[in-house]
Amino acid sequence: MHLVYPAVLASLLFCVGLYGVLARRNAILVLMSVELMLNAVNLNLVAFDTWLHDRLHSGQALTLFTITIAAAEIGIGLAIVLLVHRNRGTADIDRLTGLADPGQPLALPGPPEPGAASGHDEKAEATA
Amino acid sequence: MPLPGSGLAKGLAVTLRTMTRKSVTARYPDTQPELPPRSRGVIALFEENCTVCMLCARECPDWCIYIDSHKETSPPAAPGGRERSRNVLDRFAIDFALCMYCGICIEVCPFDALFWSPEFEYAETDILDLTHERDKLRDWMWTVPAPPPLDPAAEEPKEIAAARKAAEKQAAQAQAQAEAEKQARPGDAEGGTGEGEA
Amino acid sequence: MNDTLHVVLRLVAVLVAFLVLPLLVGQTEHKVMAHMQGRLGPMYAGGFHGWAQLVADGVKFAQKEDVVPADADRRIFQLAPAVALLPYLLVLIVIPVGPHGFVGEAVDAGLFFVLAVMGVGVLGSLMAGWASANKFSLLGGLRTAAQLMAYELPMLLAAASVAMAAGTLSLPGIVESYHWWWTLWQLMGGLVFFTAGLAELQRPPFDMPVADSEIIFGAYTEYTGLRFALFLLAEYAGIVVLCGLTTVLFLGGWHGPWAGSVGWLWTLLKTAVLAFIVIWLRVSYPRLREDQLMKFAWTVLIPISLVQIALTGVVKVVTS
Amino acid sequence: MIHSATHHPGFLSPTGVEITFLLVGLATLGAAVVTVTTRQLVHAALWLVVALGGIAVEYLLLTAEFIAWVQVLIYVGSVVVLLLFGLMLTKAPIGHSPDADSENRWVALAVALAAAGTLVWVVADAFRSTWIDVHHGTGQSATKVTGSSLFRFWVLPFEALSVLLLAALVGAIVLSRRRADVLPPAPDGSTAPHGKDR
Repeated sequence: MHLVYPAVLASLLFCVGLYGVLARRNAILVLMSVELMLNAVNLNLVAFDTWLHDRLHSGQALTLFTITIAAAEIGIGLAIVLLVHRNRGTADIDRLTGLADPGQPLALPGPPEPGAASGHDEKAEATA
Repeated sequence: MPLPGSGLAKGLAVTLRTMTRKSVTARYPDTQPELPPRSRGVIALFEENCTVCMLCARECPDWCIYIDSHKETSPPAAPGGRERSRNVLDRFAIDFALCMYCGICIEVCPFDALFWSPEFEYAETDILDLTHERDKLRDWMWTVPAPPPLDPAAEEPKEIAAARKAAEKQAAQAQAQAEAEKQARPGDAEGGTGEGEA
Repeated sequence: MNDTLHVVLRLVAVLVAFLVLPLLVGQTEHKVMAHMQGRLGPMYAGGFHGWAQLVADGVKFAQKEDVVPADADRRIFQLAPAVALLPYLLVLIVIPVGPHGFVGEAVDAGLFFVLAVMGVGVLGSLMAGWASANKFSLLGGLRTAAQLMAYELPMLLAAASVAMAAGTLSLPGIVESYHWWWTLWQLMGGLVFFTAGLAELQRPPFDMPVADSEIIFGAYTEYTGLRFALFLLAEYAGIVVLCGLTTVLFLGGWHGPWAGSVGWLWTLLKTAVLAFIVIWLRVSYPRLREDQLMKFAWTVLIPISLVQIALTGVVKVVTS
Repeated sequence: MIHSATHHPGFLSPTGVEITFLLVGLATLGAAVVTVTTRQLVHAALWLVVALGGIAVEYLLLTAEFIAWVQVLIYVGSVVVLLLFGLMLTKAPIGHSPDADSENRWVALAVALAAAGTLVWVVADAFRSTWIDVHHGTGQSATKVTGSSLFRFWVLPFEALSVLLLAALVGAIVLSRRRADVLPPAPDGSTAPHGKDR
């Protein structure tokens, strides 16, 4: 097999993930895009491992490490996202500006906050 | 102290034991059920006994008994006497779609016109057909079993006791009369019979 | 050409087993459950003791209207039963039944394949739960996900213990290196594997995701007709797969007297006994509460499986 | 490199494996693109499943069987289930979600396209004449060799990784734990249903 196929596929997947990380607003969608990027790296590792006929299969061992780290990342990432959602009523990263410079709009929890209101709407939709 | 997990094992044992036993399911349409005597299936009407007193219809908790009747007057037995009137039953119906089988109507009937019949297979596809008119109710009467025999050591029913007492009294009187006739004292016998009729 | 025919024949055989064995389990469940409750169970369909009851059920399901709720996510809602069912078919392909390659298709690292694919089946329940636009379905889906996450771990650990003992990940390889005393050695692991598998299949007493007294029927509340039947079929196929896997991993598969000629019979027999136990447990025990379930997984099953792994390692080092 | 030097299969005569790889790769890429562009949150997660499964198939084609099954087990079986769990807990609606895409999507697209162009150009230029011999060795030995190398040459990273996993586990538990004393009385009820999470 031509090495270009897996390599190009991996680069494209990585860029798709990159786009997702930059363009998405929902934190969980961002996490998904990160997964895509990690997978692109894994694909590269496996492809080069096969290409080099590494007797120790270092590429595959590294892939296993990446997968494990991804699992840990998703676990703790989701815990953070859920905590944020619980405290603020939204998982929208553009609104998580509590530590931003003054002058930026602060997202504080409370009924008049638009995030909480939209949270209500979503809930109504989800349970409708 | 019981072993840990012994409760779990006991639960398993119970179900396993039940499985080895004969199941208790009654296979009804294939085999007829063995009903106990005096089972309560449907209410039968012995309409000859009914006097249209309406007690059953009034006591019925869900008003499922319909009774129509009219009065018939018969001429007086002796000229100049009062006319006799009598209730005649026109309609007696029980709506078994409403009936809750409490049996109050049977309990309150003073003239033994209503009975429990063990018949239970009278389901219908149309709910209106569950209103049984008097002919059907009379037909159920044929399925009512005979009353159970009394316990041999039981006290005699009051009616029979009264009737027997009367009969014994009559017999005694008859005997006394016969003895009196033997002694050839006419006149006493007439008075004796007069007393007996009163 | 001959090879292709061979493979096709094997796959057809697996498909037939996939369609027949779950029905057998279902029918057994009808009858065993009934007798354990002092009933007779189905008696009419097919004549003799209602043997065709599930066929009749299938016909009934096929005749029913296929309802999709108006607010549901149509495509996901309709796709979910297939996602729930197909993984079990894939798993059934690689379970070895008898010696000398009596298996649909021997997959190297088959243990991983099996565990991986079985985990996918739960996605079907999740999709169904979310797409139904019903809060009870959603709750059922959430419970399914939580339960899967909690019980996948002890199951994997128990399976890893066997793989350590056998020194291979291939299912036929594990059975071949089996000795009778392994059953005692791996007893804890076997119990953990079986219990965790029951929980992944959402079988009673671990059936909170479909607890009818709390959330109607969980993720399957809105399903009717054939799609509902597919979910049920997936459950019974899951029982077959779980019992077959436990047989292969912990009970020695085809090992038994005259294993050379009737080995496949031994596998089927052991699987059937395990399936009976699954039904037996369902009849005997009440449903656990949701928090009890989580506690059971994290504080009982995982420590036991870790102890089992330690024991396996020690024995392995001592005997080798 | 040695293999590539000895024989040069041309671009224009792809083998069956290559065609399969290409088709699966296209499907994977398509699913990935839908994952990052769809405005329905749960659809994104399900398309992610397709993409990850496609990558698993690619691993199979690259004879990394063990990695493929681990991929399915960890990603499809656990990570996506966790993601779906998170989506359901954050009340993902059915239908389009208003907060899926950010304002700077065009910038992101430009960055991604630039990165893709650069990467593809570099990679294609570098490996233009490199071939993989995929029919080398059997899967059995690959799994075995991976295992032994993992526990012989990669033991220290492996152990470090397990510590990392433990830390992540503890961290996740600590994060999602609710302390009753610091918990504000749920102001709008929207946080109340999450009392028993995880």
